[in-house]
Amino acid sequence: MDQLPNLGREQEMLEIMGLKSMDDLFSDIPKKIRSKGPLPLPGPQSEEEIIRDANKLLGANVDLDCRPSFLSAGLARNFVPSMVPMIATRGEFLTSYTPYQPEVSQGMLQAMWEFQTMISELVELPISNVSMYDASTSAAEAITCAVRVKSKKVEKPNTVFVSELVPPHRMSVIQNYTQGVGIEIIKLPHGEDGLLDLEKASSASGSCAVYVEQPNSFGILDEGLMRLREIVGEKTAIIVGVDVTTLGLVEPPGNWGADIVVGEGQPFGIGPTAGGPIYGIFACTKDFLRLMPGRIVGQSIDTSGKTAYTLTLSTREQHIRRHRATSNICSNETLIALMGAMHMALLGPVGLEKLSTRILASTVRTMNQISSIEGVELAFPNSPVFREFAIRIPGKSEDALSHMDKLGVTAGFDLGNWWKDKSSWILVGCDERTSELDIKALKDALKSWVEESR
Amino acid sequence: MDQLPNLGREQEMLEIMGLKSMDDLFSDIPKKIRSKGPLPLPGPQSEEEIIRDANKLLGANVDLDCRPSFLSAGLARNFVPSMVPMIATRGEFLTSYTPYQPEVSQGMLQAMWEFQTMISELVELPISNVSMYDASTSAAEAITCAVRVKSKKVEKPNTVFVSELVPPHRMSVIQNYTQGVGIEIIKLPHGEDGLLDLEKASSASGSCAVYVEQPNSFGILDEGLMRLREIVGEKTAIIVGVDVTTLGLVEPPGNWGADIVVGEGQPFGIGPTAGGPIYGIFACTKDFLRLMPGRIVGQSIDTSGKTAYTLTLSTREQHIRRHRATSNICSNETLIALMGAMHMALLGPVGLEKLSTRILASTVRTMNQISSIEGVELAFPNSPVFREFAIRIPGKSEDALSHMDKLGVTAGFDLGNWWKDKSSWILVGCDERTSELDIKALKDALKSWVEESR
Amino acid sequence: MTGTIFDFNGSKEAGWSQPDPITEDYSESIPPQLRRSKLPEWPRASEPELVRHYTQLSQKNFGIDTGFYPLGSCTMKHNPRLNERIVQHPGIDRIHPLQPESQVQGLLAIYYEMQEMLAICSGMDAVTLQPVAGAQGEFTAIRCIQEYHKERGEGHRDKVIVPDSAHGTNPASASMCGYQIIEIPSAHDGRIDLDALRSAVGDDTAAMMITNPSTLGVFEPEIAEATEIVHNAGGQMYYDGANFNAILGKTDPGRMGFDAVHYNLHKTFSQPHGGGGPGSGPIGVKEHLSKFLPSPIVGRREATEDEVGVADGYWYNWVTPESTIGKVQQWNGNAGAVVRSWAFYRRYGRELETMSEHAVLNANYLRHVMMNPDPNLQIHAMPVEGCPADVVKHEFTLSMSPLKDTNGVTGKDIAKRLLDYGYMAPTLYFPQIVPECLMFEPTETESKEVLDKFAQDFHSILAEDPEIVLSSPHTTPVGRVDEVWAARNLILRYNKSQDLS
Amino acid sequence: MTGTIFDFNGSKEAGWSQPDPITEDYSESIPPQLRRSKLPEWPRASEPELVRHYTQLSQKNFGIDTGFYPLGSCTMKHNPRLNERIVQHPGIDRIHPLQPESQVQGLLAIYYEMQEMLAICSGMDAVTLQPVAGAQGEFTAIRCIQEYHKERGEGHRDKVIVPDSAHGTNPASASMCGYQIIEIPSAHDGRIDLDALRSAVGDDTAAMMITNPSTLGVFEPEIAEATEIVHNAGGQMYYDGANFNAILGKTDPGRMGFDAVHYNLHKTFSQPHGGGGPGSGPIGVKEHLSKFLPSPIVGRREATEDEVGVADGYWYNWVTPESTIGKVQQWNGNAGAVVRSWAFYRRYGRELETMSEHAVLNANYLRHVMMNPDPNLQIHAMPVEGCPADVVKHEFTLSMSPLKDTNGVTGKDIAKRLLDYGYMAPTLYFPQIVPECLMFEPTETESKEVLDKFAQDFHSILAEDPEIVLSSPHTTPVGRVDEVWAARNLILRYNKSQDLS
Ligand SMILES: Cc1ncc(COP(=O)(O)O)c(C=O)c1O
Ligand SMILES: Cc1ncc(COP(=O)(O)O)c(C=O)c1O
Repeated sequence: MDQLPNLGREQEMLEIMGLKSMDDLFSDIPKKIRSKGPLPLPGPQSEEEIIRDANKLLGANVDLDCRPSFLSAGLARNFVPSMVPMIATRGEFLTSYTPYQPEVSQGMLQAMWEFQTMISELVELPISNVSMYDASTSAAEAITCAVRVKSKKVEKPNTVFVSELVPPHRMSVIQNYTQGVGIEIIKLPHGEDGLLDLEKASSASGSCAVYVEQPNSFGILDEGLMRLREIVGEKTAIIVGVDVTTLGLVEPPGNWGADIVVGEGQPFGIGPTAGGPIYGIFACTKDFLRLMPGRIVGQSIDTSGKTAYTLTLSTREQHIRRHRATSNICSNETLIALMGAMHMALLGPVGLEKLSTRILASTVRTMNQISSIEGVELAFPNSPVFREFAIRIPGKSEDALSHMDKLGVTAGFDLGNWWKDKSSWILVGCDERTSELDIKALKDALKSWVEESR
Repeated sequence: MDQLPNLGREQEMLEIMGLKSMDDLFSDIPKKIRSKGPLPLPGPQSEEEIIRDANKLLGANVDLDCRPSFLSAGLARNFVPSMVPMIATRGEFLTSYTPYQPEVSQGMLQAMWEFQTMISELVELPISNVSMYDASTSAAEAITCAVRVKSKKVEKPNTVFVSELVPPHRMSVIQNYTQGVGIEIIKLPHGEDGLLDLEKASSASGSCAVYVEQPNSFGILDEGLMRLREIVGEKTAIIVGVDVTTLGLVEPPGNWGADIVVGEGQPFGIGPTAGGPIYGIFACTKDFLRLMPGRIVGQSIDTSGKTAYTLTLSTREQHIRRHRATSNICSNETLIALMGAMHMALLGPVGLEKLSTRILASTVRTMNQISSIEGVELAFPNSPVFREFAIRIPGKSEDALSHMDKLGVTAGFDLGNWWKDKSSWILVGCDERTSELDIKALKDALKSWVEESR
Repeated sequence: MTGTIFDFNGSKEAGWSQPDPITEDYSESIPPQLRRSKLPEWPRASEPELVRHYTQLSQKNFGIDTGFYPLGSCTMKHNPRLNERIVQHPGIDRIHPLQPESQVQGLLAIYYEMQEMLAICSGMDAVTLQPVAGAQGEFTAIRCIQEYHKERGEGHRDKVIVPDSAHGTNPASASMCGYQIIEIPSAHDGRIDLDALRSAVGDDTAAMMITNPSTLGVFEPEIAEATEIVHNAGGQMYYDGANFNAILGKTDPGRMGFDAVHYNLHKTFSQPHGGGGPGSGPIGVKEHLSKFLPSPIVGRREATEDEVGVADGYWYNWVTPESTIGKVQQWNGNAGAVVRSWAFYRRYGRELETMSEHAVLNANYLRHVMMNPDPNLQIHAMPVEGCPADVVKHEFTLSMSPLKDTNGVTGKDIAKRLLDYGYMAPTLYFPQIVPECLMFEPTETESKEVLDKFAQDFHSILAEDPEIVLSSPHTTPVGRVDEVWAARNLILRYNKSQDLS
Repeated sequence: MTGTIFDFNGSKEAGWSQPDPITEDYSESIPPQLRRSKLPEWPRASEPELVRHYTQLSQKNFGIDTGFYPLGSCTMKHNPRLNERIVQHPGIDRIHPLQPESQVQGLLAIYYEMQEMLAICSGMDAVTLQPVAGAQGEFTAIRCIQEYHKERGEGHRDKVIVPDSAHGTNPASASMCGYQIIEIPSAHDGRIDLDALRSAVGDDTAAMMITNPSTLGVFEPEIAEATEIVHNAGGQMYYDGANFNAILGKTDPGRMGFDAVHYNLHKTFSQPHGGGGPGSGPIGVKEHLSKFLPSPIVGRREATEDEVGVADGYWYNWVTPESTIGKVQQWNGNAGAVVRSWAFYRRYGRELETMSEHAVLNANYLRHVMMNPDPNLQIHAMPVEGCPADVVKHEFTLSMSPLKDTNGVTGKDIAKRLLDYGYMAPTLYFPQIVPECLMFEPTETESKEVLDKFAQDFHSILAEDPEIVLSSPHTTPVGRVDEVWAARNLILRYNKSQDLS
């Protein structure tokens, strides 16, 4: 209990207040709802003991870096420069709250304003907020935002078309966020080649929005998406979910008509960290500004005309607009966005391009190597991919993955978990750190399973 | 080369200076001594690659915490609270230099002044400096300091008596620091029981100083040292090397006549870190103040009378007094002393006492358990010990230690390395983290060796 | 003055060093039309420049580490460094949420322990750690309640009741589920007006959302009665656990009769707020709601012989609740926050009760010393209590109305002036039912000396020349910031300062 | 104002939580007389109080991270965070120097690589990493030279020659070995006066200690001649490597004819200086001195089959030089600093040459812009160069004498005024041969923009009302500190403020 500076001084303080015992402080809680006896929990531990236990527990986990790992599916095994966590955890950043008092929060405010600029530049849209919880809630809130903005102006109000390849966990988040407010979600089909069926996509015209992903959940970069604007017309919002690490090589959606771009920011700033804290990015055109979710920082001036930063457009937010707010988001992921900003700034444009190139090279290399195994087939051999690709194997993915796991290779994700009919598909995820040795280990392991399972 | 902000801007800068090429900047180096061709070293690496290599290399080391370890011999397997490295490495502390400009260095100066106070309280002497390199250089410089102060006033100038049990590596440092200036070092013998031979110690009377250690290198707490003052008389300086972690239980030398107390500060603030950076403490009475080594911080005032801190008594130091300086020390171990201050402050008096108690309990427990093994004998069964104790085993320590190493136990230190006649002695080091399981592992391992080697 | 990060653009070569790509012919693999034409205008900076930039920015930011942060309702307690140390472990930092259970037994064990602990402390039956913030916890719980009503054929219940002192996220969250909000006024003393509640409930009541102690810091003595009223009408009771720090071990929402609760791990369990997040907002529910919880949660069974796990004899596994609402976050919540909170919890164990005692002790003490100034001081006008009560819990409100009436100094002015004294301001103008409201929450991690000094400085401000207070702050990195200017000019990014309004 | 740490003494129970001692009867094991009677008056503080205390203290401290730090001769370059990350590894932090070689192969491999690299860069034959600071490196090398002379029967050589521009540690170190110091004056242009040297050397010359480029930043063109003079007299040449940052890959002390050299890893290889240390001062020597090096150094041989090591085919081992002087530090040097420097070195590899080029580029550029102010500026008096030279190396000196003569503003005043502008002051009044000397070393990690701005601000100061400069600093946490008061009153610890003078 090293956190209690007044331990042992309770009486002294109580006396000053004219009270007798700690119990007096809880006299307002009716007896019938008072707890009986102490909490049925173990006693306190010292730091030393907790670290011992933490090392035991966390040490029992198999981390991604300790062996060849090809697991991605929306979260990156990245490399975060050492500076990032060390500077971001400076107490002034780490232990501050939402900057309600801008005069003593200029540091975080400016950093977030710079973050907004970097995201804006990254996706080529003029506006970015300060972060969403993750890629999925960002996608979901982009959809509700688009409906708010568009519903009154389109033929198909409250209707949004969503790519059928949006992975089920994200789809579930979208459903939770849209079911209550009466938004109808209609799926957009993809063809045999994994590309969006552009012909059928025209049915989305007149709806509030379409939501597609680039690359999609099979890692496919879909050139056809660039024609979406012409297909759905001017009135329907185009929302694109991106893998931010593609954008050193791939044209950002802002340049081909996207109104809102969302995505997982995690590759910039923080490790996969078991799924969180991570952060979603949310960028849009000015049409969505006043109905978008999340915190926004604006430049301003102080009483002497000096440049200063402050939260702005707060009237959209729950603490002011309450049930008419554009979102319920309050705590967001600022600190992780700060880490993202640091990472992006370190990379610079040149470093971003190189990062994208490295991931692309690993992906192509791994794909070429794996697809040469007899019996293993690329699910979409003719579509360009980034970071991930799907293979079909002769047998159950579950068995193959567990076989390879025992050989010390985390070989990818069993797509049967997402789609029942794909129980012999594996999603293989590559990244900038994938090495020739990793690829060889994967190839050997997969080969050995194919051979054994014959 | 992420550290060079002007990379790619060389020409621009050269032109402003009216120069043509980088080579112009080195035109003043005569041709005959210019290097030919690039440095014969590998090319630059990225952070990512260096971390990979570092993990490989450092991961190949067997760290003390991953198995039962009983290695101490002057350096502690300690526990450092998490706060300590995290706050001490704040850039303002980490990347500052010696506080020559007190106006912008108040933080470190105050922290060091507080450190001086805590050391002063710990050993019960009024003055402490800001750190020495380590316990050994601190001991060595205490001796030269004492000679400077005392030589003109005693019958045996330039003569210092040193306990024969001072470990050879420290003895070697002392010799290097004293040989040139003509100080004669005479050894003080210890008896069969490991205690200082007080009778013979009276020969030190009239010399400049005696240097003894509490506990000594066999871990023995020697009550007799408390009579040293009466034995050597008022004129001879008493210098005591301490294990700082004893001082929650053991009377500090300042209370029984020591003039200078030195010791290894490492248990407070930093892990054993392969032997450095660590820090030596140096505390003394006011008689030694003006001839002592190292930096000292004093309280002062600024122009408006406000309390401020500054380096003081700098005229003792090399940058002012040059070859007449009291020491050549310039860079010291301030940052580690800062970590020490944080650790001491967290412990508080109560925590210090508990720490001492834990170490004592482990030592006694381990000793009782180990000495019950048939064939294993305590070297000094009747002397009180702290942290360490010496055992005699039936065979060569080298063999026993290597046998136990293979069983996964780092069982202690082969005293044959220090003293040839003790090649069947092992120094077993315990600490606050020694667990029952560790002790059992040691006991089993030692037993198995004793049995096998029969 | 620190410039912006975009001032770093001197070196065209700048870009973080990375290993070269694997040798492979990938040049053709992106169709030309898809190729990015122009790289983003990110800064081109070296590491030294960025370290200094962000260090200098941090120096213009106030955190708990730098000073007292009495921001009411936000529980700005000390964040132990232990927690930050533990999450550096690769066993959390380098873990993918889709790894097989066998690879993450340690993490699952921590999740399980946290689920159990939170259930015990709140008197609930089941817990999910998935929601990543308090607001998302609210949303999640309301979604569960929604599905519960639907399953019972009561899908027509379309109203959620919230008191007017409720946090903004409560109505916003319910509204995002499609509910209509019925706001009921508080009684004059800030407590629930039971009559107002009685007349608000009905056949259409899906739930009531409430926090207890309230955002006024007052424990609601008639909470059991309120619960009964809502339950009798067929509604569910939702507990906003943001104020959980006040009552741990003393009472719990289960005993009070609640059906669902969210926890703000970043408040009660000290996950650092990091300038606005991340948070973590697990929810606990009673048995009847548990099958709707988002998926997955963690279960455990006895381990078989060849299952090593974390060597406690158990095997931990992901479990999908029977009628799960699915997912609210893509993965399994903010695992990093959960692990930090676990470390925090372990530090107290059953003494979480002592923690709450000290939180309440400090709040009452601060209230006492603030309300009892040195009688020799020439104070312009003392504030009045936002809510009269014998004791408060973890926080309390003061109304600055008397001062405003006397010399025009508002709550906001006081707040700004406190910044000059090296404090963060209290929560301002919330809850809105207290005029000129300042809400103070000292937390258990502030010493008596800090509280005494704060009260003393507060009194000094009250005694100051109003001109000084009105024009404050004076010693902060920038003066009072013009929020209207910001909203009017909308300069939301660097350089392209086109008018977006 | 931050109080002192001893203000935290409210809670008598405060004390870091620790596990309980092993159960054992140890109560009798310390003789009663040896028992401590009264615990030290250490602070009684909680973690929150201490985190805030030290955070607040840090905010009153200036580091490279917070601003430009042109402190000449100290090479205050950026400290990459990578280095700090690596030393957190238990494979360095939790290693005991007495572990058997088989347990520390990785550490030995790093030591070996560093020994080799430093030997290559300096043109030396053998290197020890044991000395923990530059001064200790000097001392160690002089001890080796001393033993060398003794072994050759020339123990009578009892004098060490140092130029008057030498760093104070040079004469101090030699004097600690028992040598007499012969100080020779520099020539008017700051270079070695060869004639003075010729008349200083003799039969009694043990060594000469010198740094090149000198502390004036000037490369000594006649260094080979100087070396020859000393060698001919039978003396050894010692190279103070504090200025190594200027010449890596361009020349080396080996080529210049030196016999021994120390490196300041904390300067050239960016180990952070931490408010005055730790440092690391390895030395390199030519073959004939190598057998005297302190023990142990690291060697390597081919690994046998069952020796796994670090899987590079080698086995690393500690080696004791034949006639070793023994130990200068208790263990094997500041291993943590060595590992940091290794990480730094790896980042450049052979491009350490580029690093030096940029250090020199920046120094010359800063000198150029500082000496060429905007002609429209009303500057009271421009400084003159401390040492005229076409190009300088890593640092340069300016003499403020003209200004002092004009309006009484001294170098110290300028230094203090620079603090107001957010800079650390340059090195003041060193070397003493330049009157009113300021010594600037920008290092390679500062951008052109920072250098331009610094020059501009420097010129502004020269143009300012002298009153402002004389009474500076004005914006620092405290005003100009009275050093005389400190020395007179000698308050060297809390509370017991008895007069110690
Ligand atoms: C009373 C109350 N409820 C709910 C919330 C929302 O929690 P979060 O910010 O984690 O979304 C807060 C946060 O400030 C709060 O104070
Ligand atoms: C030229 C010169 N030599 C020697 C030293 C001494 O080095 P250290 O401080 O590491 O002992 C310094 C340090 O300032 C120096 O500048």
